[in-house]
Amino acid sequence: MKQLSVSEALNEALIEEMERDETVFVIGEDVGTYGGIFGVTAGLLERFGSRRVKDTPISESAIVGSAVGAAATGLRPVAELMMLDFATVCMDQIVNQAAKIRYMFGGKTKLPLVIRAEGGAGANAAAQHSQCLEAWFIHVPGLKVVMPSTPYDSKGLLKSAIRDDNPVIFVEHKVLYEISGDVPEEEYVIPLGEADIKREGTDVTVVTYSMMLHTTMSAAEKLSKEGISVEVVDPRTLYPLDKKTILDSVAKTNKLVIVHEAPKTCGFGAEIAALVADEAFDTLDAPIKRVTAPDTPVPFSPSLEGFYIPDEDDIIKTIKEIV
Amino acid sequence: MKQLSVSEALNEALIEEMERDETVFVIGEDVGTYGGIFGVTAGLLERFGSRRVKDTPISESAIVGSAVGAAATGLRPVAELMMLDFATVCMDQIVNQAAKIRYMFGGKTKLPLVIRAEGGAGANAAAQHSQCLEAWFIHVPGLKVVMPSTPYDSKGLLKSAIRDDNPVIFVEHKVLYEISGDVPEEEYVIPLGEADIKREGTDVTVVTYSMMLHTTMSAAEKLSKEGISVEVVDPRTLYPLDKKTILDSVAKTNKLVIVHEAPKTCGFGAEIAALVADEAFDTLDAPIKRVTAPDTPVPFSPSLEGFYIPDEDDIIKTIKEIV
Amino acid sequence: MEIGKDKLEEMLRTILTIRNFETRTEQLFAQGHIPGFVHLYIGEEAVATGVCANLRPTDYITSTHRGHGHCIGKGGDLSKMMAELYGKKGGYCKGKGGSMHIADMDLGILGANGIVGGGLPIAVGAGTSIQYQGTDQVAVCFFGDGASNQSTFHESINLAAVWNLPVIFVCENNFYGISLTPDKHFRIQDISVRAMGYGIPGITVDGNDVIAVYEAASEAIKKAREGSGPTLIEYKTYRMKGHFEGDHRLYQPKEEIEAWQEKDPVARYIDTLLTEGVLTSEEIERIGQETESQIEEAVKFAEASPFPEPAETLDDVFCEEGR
Amino acid sequence: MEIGKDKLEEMLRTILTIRNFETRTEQLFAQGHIPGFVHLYIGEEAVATGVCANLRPTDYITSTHRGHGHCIGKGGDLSKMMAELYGKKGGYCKGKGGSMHIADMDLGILGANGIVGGGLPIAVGAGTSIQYQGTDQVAVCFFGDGASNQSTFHESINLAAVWNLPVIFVCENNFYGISLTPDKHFRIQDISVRAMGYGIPGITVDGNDVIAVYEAASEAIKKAREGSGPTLIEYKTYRMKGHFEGDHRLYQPKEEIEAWQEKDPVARYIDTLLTEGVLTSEEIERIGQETESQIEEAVKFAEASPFPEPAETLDDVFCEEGR
Ligand SMILES: Cc1ncc(C[n+]2csc(CCOP(=O)(O)OP(=O)(O)O)c2C)c(N)n1
Ligand SMILES: Cc1ncc(C[n+]2csc(CCOP(=O)(O)OP(=O)(O)O)c2C)c(N)n1
Ligand SMILES: [Mg+2]
Ligand SMILES: [Mg+2]
Repeated sequence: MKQLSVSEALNEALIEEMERDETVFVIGEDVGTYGGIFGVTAGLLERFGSRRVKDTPISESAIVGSAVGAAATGLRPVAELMMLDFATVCMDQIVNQAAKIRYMFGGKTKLPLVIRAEGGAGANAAAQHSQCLEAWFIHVPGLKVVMPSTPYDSKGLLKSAIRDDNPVIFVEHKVLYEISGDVPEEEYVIPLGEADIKREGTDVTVVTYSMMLHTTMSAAEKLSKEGISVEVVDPRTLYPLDKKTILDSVAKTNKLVIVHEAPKTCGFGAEIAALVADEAFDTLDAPIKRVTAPDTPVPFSPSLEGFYIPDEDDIIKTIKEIV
Repeated sequence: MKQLSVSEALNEALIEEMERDETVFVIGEDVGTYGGIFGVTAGLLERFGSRRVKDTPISESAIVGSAVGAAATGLRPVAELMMLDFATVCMDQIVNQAAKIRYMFGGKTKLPLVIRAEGGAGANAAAQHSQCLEAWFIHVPGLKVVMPSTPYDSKGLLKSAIRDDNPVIFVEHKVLYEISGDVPEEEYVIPLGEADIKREGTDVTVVTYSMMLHTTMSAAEKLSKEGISVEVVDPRTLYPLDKKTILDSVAKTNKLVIVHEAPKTCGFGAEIAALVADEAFDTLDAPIKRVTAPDTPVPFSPSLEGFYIPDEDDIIKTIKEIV
Repeated sequence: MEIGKDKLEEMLRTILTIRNFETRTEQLFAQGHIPGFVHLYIGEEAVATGVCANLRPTDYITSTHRGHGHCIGKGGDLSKMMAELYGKKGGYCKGKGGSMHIADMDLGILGANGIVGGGLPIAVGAGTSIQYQGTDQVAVCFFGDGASNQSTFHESINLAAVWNLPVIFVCENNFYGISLTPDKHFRIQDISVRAMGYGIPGITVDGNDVIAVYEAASEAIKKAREGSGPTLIEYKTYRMKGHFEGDHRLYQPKEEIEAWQEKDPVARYIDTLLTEGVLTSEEIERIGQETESQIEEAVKFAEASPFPEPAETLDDVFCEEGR
Repeated sequence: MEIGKDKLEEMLRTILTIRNFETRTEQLFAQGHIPGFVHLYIGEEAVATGVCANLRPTDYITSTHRGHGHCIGKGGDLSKMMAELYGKKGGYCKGKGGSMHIADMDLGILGANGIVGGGLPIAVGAGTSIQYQGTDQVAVCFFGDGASNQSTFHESINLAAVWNLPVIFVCENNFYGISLTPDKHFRIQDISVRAMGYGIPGITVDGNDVIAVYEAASEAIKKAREGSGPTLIEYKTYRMKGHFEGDHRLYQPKEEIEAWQEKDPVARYIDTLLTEGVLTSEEIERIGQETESQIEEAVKFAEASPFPEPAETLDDVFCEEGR
């Protein structure tokens, strides 16, 4: 095992997949000369040259759309959107083209495309540079959505996403990039669609992912000292979802809390709640709770952003309401 | 009372509000000379002239963005997106600009903007001309979202939307335009944020809206003949949501089904289910069910689209599972 | 430029096939055999004919909502096309796509597109692939005058220019974008002047003259194959029918239609062939009849083909392969 | 053109205020007083100075992520600006916006913008309002070279051209879009040639020469006020600092920075004023000191202002008024 940060782990995944498959290439703003604003593509230009590491104009529709066209004609592009907030300027190419091409064409093509994007708050980047928009993409049939929380998961899932023959939205979190963790020396992949139980417990199931996994783990640690045993399930892939792991966990704990950083209404937490309220209703002993950001844009000021982002106390308080 | 179709009712609302307030104007593709692809703006150009009825190039970002700019500088634009599917080419102006301007600027401006868009399946218009994307907008803090089901509601809600000082996404349904119903001779408005109980019942609550309201009403009628009493709640405004009416209804029936035309995962139905599974858990006697389209793009062929769109049988079958 | 007799005859066959296919489609739509939105190419046939006559099966095209002509020009199978219009299982997309989504990846037809401007970035992606692989293929991107005011026009042509990609941008200026006339969306005469903004050649050509179309495309395609990058060609032509079948066409002056009738591209081409003594009227007659019987075969095929099974709705969302 | 002494002195005051504000901001950021993303305008001050000197309080501007200079040019309050950078309650946006979202609707400052190209359609909307109301105001839209490859550039300028709106599009070509150099996103020398594609005048001007900036803007603004429509002005200038504070700047050659240092707009303007005998060095010194003490006032105000209460996060999403 070695210690890598999330950005280093992602960088390794890119290098390994580019070495493995000559059709894999990277495209996006500042991915070449700059090495990626968050350093994820550092060194790639030097290693693979400008044919395979393509700096682009600030033209997201052309970036994603040309990646779609390249994927439809035999390549395996990994497109970077500097921030998920900027998906708003290229939603058509993601939603109406990438996601639907295979289906509209009667299954007669495949579209091996990864769109990596940083998304999330915590750096005082304000309303247009901090959003968690994963729920939008989960709601679009034809897209897979991955949102890893650790260096290990980040590397293994990105490798799988690149090998997948479908469009995958791969959301990274700005605060996570610097977080370090164990990564095996040897090659590995993590299949898309498999949840991971990050902590076993018996009193309550918490489903959470990305940055909030870490906040939840700390909260769970604190609660364990008070005798409350929290099981933390990290779906990792949000679509397709590993429903079984979630349902099995709730069947064991009989209680469910969902934690995410996106605003509450119509967030991914609603889907998890709805899933369980339908398919595991009889195993439920308490209301399903959500710990999320409020329904506001992301504020700038540290004092406000601190309030906006769910914290340990929010999670602890909510868990105690139902345990 | 007179009989109007939904498109006629919307047309009346536009005329009345334009007569009432000189700052209200209409902007969009083919809203002038053509009178709107679905006829909603018919006759407006002749009546109000090209200053107030603006045909535009096929440039949705410029349409919505210029409406945002106009709203921020004292006008009350009603922008038409021919279809909600085309919101994908102008999401930034809706989501990062319109929705957030007031908040980002510390509450120091208002943005009285209505974006009308047709959305929905049922006309064999295929994957890029049939989507129900309301869940996206409900998930964006700063937007109000309205989705009427009848001529009466359409008119009264559009008038309120135009008078509202916030950006409102107003989604109409292509199959609904031709549906007729009672509309009062005298002026009226329907406040945003108030649900309507479209049918009273005691055995199960169905929350539904837009086109599916009609399918649900027929299903409820059939079920009543079998002795099953269905209460049908139409939220009409999806954000802000009239939670009380829904929770009260579930408190009475103890059972909940949500019906919508959008794909299941992360649809608005998930939010309703999550709301009830949290705030009315104790009143629930059965799993919460959703009747929705499957997680696929909208298919073209009549035989497929018929399967895709939820129908009476789907609703009846699901209600019987829990009643 | 000398064009051989074979090529001239091939183009006659193409233009007649397109005309006859569209005329038949018009009837079939009116008779209720074809559901959904259908946009006819009548009046504009010279463009697809003259451009595609320069293409090889390995070249790529991207098409539009008005795409039948492009598909036929690129060698599309008439039976699969017609069956797709019907929504039948034997169609190109197994009935999932319809008129607006016909594609044949084996022939390099990367799809019609329901989103105005949606195909431009995809063509750039095909160009990216070609350059990546180092072949002498080209990608031809068809789009309308209306589309040239859409965001993607700008981003796509600029990217293709900067990367010097083998993409030919073919603007079919038919003087309408639904009801939009040039004065309503342009302050320029020739859309081709926009090429200057990207540093690439741009020309405007009579789009109702098969020979002129062929020659202009030939030169641009030759350049692209040789690595000299993209060209923007504007072909001026005219939409002889409504925007879609069912259009009220109130905005399209009769006199204008009649004036363009005089410039009918099919009659004009036949005239040229006769005058130049390339083919006799008997030969032309015979070719016309051959195309008609092929189309009748296609109609028979479409009618005989079954509708897809409703549950097929659920297939083809994701590809199960992967590397 | 004759520019009066008052105007020349006013511009000196403006340019020095901007330079000193930015220099101080750089320090304060380095000292950890200012959170989030900060993009400095150092090196580009002549543009905002010369352009805004032509504007009235009732005119509108839209700005960018690099917006401090525009705001100061348009008369923005330094204390409210600085407090906003700090995330304090006394800031322009009560701490909700930060550097990228400063706005002052009363001064016609329609907002900085975190989205590249996000302000262009909004400026068109302000122009729409002006035309609608029939006044002789203008809207000036600032954006970067990078932004001119974004979708909104195209749609916005075209719409303003077609509608002949009083909007001046000011492209600040500072030769960088983060790490993008011109060769990586343009195949043209002068961005202003793009004006031809919209049928409006376009010019390229030395953006480091206050007088030249002023004169070019003056003419365009005069035309716009008189109803002659939009102009595209490209000002060539240079980003003397990193893209944002904290940028590694590895891609920005030292020699290049030094060469541009020679053309420093502030030094150059002072030189002109001295050479032309408009002001003495003592007068200039005094004005510089005055701006510095104003900035120190602003810093004091910012430091003294409290952080917003955390729960204020929930305010300002919607406006409760309405008509
Ligand atoms: C982004 C988008 N906006 C609007 C539409 C609706 N629409 C379909 S075709 C069309 C007109 C297109 O005009 P043009 O590009 O000139 O093509 P033509 O129909 O003339 O062939 C419009 C507005 C759409 N499909 N996509
Ligand atoms: C749509 C969008 N894409 C990317 C970004 C990230 N980004 C912020 S500033 C910037 C560079 C902008 O370059 P330019 O327009 O030349 O302005 P400059 O920074 O040089 O003033 C980029 C890529 C963004 N904010 N919005
Ligand atoms: Mg056209
Ligand atoms: Mg720049």
